Amino acid sequence: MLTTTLISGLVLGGTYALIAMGLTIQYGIARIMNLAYGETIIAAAFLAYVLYGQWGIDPVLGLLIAVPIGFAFGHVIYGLMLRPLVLRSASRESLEIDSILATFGLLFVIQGVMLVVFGSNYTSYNYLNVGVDVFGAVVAANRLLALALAIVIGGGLYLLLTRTLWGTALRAVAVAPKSAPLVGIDVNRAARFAFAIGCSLAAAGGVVVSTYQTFTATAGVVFTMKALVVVIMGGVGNILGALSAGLILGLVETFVASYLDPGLTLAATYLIFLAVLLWRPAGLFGRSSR
Amino acid sequence: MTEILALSGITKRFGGLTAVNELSFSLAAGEVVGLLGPNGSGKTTVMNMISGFFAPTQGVIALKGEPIQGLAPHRIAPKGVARTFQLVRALPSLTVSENVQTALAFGKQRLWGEEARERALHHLEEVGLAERAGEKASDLTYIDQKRMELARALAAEPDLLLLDEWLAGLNPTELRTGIDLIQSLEQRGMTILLVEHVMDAIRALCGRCVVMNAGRKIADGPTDEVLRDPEVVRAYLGDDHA
Amino acid sequence: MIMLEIGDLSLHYGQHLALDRISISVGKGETVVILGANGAGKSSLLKAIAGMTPADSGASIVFGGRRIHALPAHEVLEAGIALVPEGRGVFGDLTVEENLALGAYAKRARAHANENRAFVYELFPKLLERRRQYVNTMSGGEQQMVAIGRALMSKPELLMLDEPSLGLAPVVVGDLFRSLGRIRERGLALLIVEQNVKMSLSIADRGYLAEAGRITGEDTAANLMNDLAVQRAFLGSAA
Amino acid sequence: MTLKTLASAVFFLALLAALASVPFFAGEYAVTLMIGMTGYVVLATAWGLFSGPTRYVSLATVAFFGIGAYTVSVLSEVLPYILVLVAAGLVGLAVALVVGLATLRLAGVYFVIFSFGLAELVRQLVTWYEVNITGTLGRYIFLPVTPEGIYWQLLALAAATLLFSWAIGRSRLGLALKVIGDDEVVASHCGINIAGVKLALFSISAIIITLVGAIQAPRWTYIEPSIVFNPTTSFLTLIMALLGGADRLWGPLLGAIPLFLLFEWLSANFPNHYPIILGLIFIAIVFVLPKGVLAAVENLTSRRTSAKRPAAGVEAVQ
Amino acid sequence: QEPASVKIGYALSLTGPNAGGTGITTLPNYQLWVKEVNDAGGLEMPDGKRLPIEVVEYDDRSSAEELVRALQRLATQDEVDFILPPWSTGYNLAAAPLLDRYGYPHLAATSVTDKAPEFAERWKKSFWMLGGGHDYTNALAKVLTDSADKGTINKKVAMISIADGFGIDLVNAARPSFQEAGLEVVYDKTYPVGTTDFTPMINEAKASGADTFVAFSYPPETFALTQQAQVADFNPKVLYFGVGTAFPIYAKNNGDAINGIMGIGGIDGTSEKIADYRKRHEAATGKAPDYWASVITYASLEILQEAIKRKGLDREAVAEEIASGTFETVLGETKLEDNQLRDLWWAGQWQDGQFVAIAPSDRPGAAEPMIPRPAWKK
Ligand SMILES: Nc1ncnc2c1ncn2[C@@H]1O[C@H](COP(=O)(O)OP(=O)(O)OP(=O)(O)O)[C@@H](O)[C@H]1O
Ligand SMILES: Nc1ncnc2c1ncn2[C@@H]1O[C@H](COP(=O)(O)OP(=O)(O)OP(=O)(O)O)[C@@H](O)[C@H]1O
Ligand SMILES: NC(=[NH2+])NCCC[C@H](N)C(=O)O
Ligand SMILES: [Mg+2]
Ligand SMILES: [Mg+2]
Repeated sequence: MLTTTLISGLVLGGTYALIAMGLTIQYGIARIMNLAYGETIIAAAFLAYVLYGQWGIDPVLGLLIAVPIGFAFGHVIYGLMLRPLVLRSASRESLEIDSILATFGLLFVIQGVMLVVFGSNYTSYNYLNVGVDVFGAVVAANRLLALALAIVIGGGLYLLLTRTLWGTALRAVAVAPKSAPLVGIDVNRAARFAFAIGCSLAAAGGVVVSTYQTFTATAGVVFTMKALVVVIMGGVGNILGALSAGLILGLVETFVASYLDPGLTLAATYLIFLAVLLWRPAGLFGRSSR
Repeated sequence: MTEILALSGITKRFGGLTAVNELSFSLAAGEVVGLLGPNGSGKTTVMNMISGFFAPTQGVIALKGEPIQGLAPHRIAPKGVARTFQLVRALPSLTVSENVQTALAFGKQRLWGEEARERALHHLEEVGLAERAGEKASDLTYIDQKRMELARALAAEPDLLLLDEWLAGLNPTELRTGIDLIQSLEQRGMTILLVEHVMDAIRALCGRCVVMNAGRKIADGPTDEVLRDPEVVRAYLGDDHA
Repeated sequence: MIMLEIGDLSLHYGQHLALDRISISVGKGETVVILGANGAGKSSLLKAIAGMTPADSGASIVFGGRRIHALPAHEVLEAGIALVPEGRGVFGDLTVEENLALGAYAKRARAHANENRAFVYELFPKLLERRRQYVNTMSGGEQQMVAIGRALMSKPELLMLDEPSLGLAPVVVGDLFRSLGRIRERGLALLIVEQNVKMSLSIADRGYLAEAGRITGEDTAANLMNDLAVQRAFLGSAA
Repeated sequence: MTLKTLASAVFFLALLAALASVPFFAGEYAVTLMIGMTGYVVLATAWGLFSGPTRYVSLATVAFFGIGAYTVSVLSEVLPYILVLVAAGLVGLAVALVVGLATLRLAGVYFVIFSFGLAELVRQLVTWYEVNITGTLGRYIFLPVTPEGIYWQLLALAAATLLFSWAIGRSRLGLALKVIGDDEVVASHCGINIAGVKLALFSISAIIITLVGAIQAPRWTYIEPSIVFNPTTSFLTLIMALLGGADRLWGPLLGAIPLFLLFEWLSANFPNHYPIILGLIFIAIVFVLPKGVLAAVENLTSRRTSAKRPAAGVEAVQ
Repeated sequence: QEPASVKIGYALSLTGPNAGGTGITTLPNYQLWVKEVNDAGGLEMPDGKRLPIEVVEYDDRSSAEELVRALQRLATQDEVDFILPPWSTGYNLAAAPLLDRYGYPHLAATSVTDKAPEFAERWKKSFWMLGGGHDYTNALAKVLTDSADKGTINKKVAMISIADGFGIDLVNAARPSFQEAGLEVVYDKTYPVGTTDFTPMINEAKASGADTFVAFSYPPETFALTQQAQVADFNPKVLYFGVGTAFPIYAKNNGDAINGIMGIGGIDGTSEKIADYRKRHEAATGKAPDYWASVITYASLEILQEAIKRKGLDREAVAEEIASGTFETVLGETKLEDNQLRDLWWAGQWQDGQFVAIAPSDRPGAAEPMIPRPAWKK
């Protein structure tokens, strides 16, 4: 029972971590508070749905299509819409406000397009919906895929950001964009790249999540907010933070559902989130700079 | 000679690092004392504990005989302590005058309105910034912001003024003006604790110096003597100044 | 041989003219100081050269035979000019090690990262001791070392320093200028803005006097050092 | 100066009277429209009261809004209406104090998301309580309040909020808030009790928001958490205030009114492409009005006056 | 003067969280009906003339406040002749007092509430077409006890419900229904909206030993439960899910794995009229209707259409006629009792690709329940 709960909790947490990682990069490095993040996830989910349903392309292969598309999308959006805002903003706060407002608009545009193309119906399909035995607990293969992907992406990005010069440069842009050019970093390129990576991660998340979760054209906000909670709880810009916060939330939810009351899962999630923030105001892995 | 500030056995630890270690010294009313020490020796940390920004890990800080360690800055300020910061902290979205009025409005005088504006202008005059009263603080140069910060501190009409490297970055002429200004404050009877690396200023201003190294006090006494102390020379001044 | 040649450099902040048709030059391996009152525009000049603040059009900045005016900052660095700015500009949330590693981010420097790092650690042994520390928990002097070390890591041919001795203990200032002397010996050109007139002139070859956005004088360091009248006239007038 | 204040006061009162008379000559739909608009004006202004100067962007708006509505649904049958409103305000205050005390250490985006989490937590707890303790979820409010009545109440609340915001802006408290927004360290060293100031303003703002929820609730008849704790309310309030310029007296109002009308117009005329158009307009606004609506308006008027009197620059600064 | 057209307005959740439900059940039927009527030349008036329908459509963005305002706009600004209701119980309740005040007949086709009699009393022109929670749970209880009496299943029931108006109404009805029927509820939990992982609940239900698992769920959870039950190899003899079971996409995604799964609603699989309706729906809107409230929604429109034909545009008279008249609709001969549609199917079951009605079992057209359902294929 305990192991089952533990494992299903981790698997659920994998989903949360997966959908949060792109956001933590976008917000942490490119400094864009992207409210249209969830819409990117949903768009990728629709893409996977179409690829699978119309052309029979396996969602795992679909990843190979969605991830580059996500990257290109992010690259273009940053160049067209966000770059001018970054250029004109005098302070971090004004950029934050501008990006909230602008991506709020973007959210509606993407959502509107999806509504026109796909309507407002619940969409879902079945893929890899088979049980896999993990230490005696049976979990769905598609969810396991999400967990695996979260760990691989999380670990990979972590190593990339901390162990490579290029990753360190991205972090430098995150902590002191004004100083980065002093060491030869092209801040615009780095931020644009980080934003695009964020979008491609969102796309990866969307594809995988669509294999087991029902979605609608208007459900993006739910993902954005969940991702934000995970990002903040983990500490902005911190990949390991997002990974662990996601897993913790998954565990909390599952344990509360199993041992307390399924009706309190979300309350418990938010309670834990709030408690973590009260204990560590800059998130689990965040270093407060105030 | 009354004692205005007394630190006894003050220690501050940041995680594993002990920034200030069992430090004790006291200031007599009206004294101008230099707090010296190599970079990272804990001077700013001491200032931060006196002003209430940090709570000491251990020890007692007494202001006019009353213990104040661990109180929040807004509780200590009205008791007559004002300061400047090593890295200026202007209020960028306020005007220069408003920056100074802030100290008037919430300090012990609690001035407001026309009266506050006039007082603010007066203090800006003291530091030579009166013409810029209406400008946004963020439009000032770094040095002017430092001036404004001093005006803000003066507006609180403190008994004890803490200056953290306020003279840094001034050229020789400006330095002279700055020193004159501080001397005029001394004449008014203000007690001043000043952290400074500019030895000319220390020599000109301070009758007495406290020297720290690695969080501990290594010397305390009349400036001339202290600056000749071999340990101070070794740890702080270097041979050039010896 | 002239390495950096600036002509007619003007710079406006909105309406305010901060630099007025500045022309200066720095020779290969030469150490040049700029002296001037607060607000004279010294920092603005360094920032304009570094590409951190866009100068007005019409200026000419030639470095090593190449026109670098209007290049973005990261490309100026790539061309071989490094700046240690006012306020240091270190990456506070990164460690000393990471700051130095990033110093060698420029393509021109990557291959030489190890040898440059060795030099920096030799120059500032304290940094080696503290290499895992987050820079924003270090004292002002320590941070200044990080900033200079980081700039050296980019293997510059010209190193520009904006008030490097600001806020440093006398013993460190002494060390700093000795270090700058050693850097100079390696053949780097230095362009230094300083209030510490004596110290900076002692290591310099030449000096400029700046006043209210203009260059008002130029002489060898030895002459400036001796001519106290000039010194007082130029350094005192603006205050 | 005093003459100007007097003139403004007269103008304000006249405007208020004119607005209050809308139900007498305009149709019912106009009243409806005014209710929605006034509601958002109050929400955005109350939001700006705290979040504008301190720059603590709060997404907890709907928590208080919903609490107001729920209090009414619980108490409307047992207490006289006016006491119901008082009770709602008190509940709002109590929650605000708890929340305020809890969030004092948080800054920036951490506060933003915390406040969002908090709103969700309140919603989850209310749901859980209703489901498990009272055994129902929806509640009915059958109060004999007319739309006009709701409108007038909201209008009065709007006037009070603006007046209050104006008074704060000229008071010591207003300066304290601005200082806190700029630099909390300086604020505390100048003798400002940061926690106290923040808590006071947050509570006042929360009470007003709670009252908006309480006053509007009777319009829906049926209330359930998904209806009254709809996070969209928080987002719209925030967007309106930011768009107008959250740190000025009239900013939130100038964001709320055009945006509200835009929403209304778009959903009436382009129900199917509404989100796309809205989104594009939004992005356009961000680009065209970089500093918010109010700043743009001020810019325009100041350009006009300065064109008339070229030498007015210096005085204008003071 | 002579109207040239009939203005019909509605405010629906085209965006926001409620858009999913609206998009399945409500909007397509409104579109289908308008298209059919206009293709036929318009709404027929008592004098035999036909007036085309002119639609005024608003998006309430899934906000009650917006809905209220949009309805007021329809009534006072656009002065439409008739207003079609929004989707879901809560929004119909928010709409009811307003429609009543402005004198519009209110055909609440997607509102499930046990308070229907009370509401019909309070708002005289309101009509409640989808029954109340007790109707569904009593019928389900009967299906279960019938089967238990035959010894096919035990009397234990594990049940979960969603914590919103719909789920709570049903579970509150289910508890007494099951108790009176002598069924034992061994697991009874409520989960919040937005729950995606049901593993803990499935595990508990599995361990409870109940032969029947009931979930008063919404579409996302219905779909998730189906998937996760398969993964967990959770095979109770009766599986009953809530909203979404009757959606065509449910069958499309799960194929014949769902054979035997029960749910709320159902249609008379033998009715040619309904089969024809389904075909037309698919042709006109590009998607199949659901097997529960869609057809009721459509029938409510037919009732309105017929009442207009009999009484014209006089809303008072039309409401009167709806309350008292007998109508020929896709459901067959239809008559409201006390402003409520009572001839409804309360439970259905997937049988060979159709979601057929199984309760009330004595109503003509009811299919025989298939219990136990076939286990998941491995
Ligand atoms: N908030 C903090 N967290 C961790 N360490 C700190 C913190 N503040 C200061 N320190 C450490 O405490 C020591 C003393 O720092 P402090 O700023 O007091 O030095 P200082 O004497 O003012 O130096 P300088 O002359 O360079 O300003 C330093 O090693 C510094 O790294
Ligand atoms: N970002 C800016 N916006 C507007 N004005 C500026 C800005 N930066 C500098 N200035 C103005 O330009 C002039 C030159 O400033 P600069 O910082 O270059 O002087 P400096 O010689 O380095 O002085 P200091 O010794 O104080 O560092 C000053 O009058 C200053 O007010
Ligand atoms: N087939 C459907 N989706 N029917 C809609 C039922 C909606 C349900 N009564 C609710 O309260 O929301
Ligand atoms: Mg210091
Ligand atoms: Mg400078």
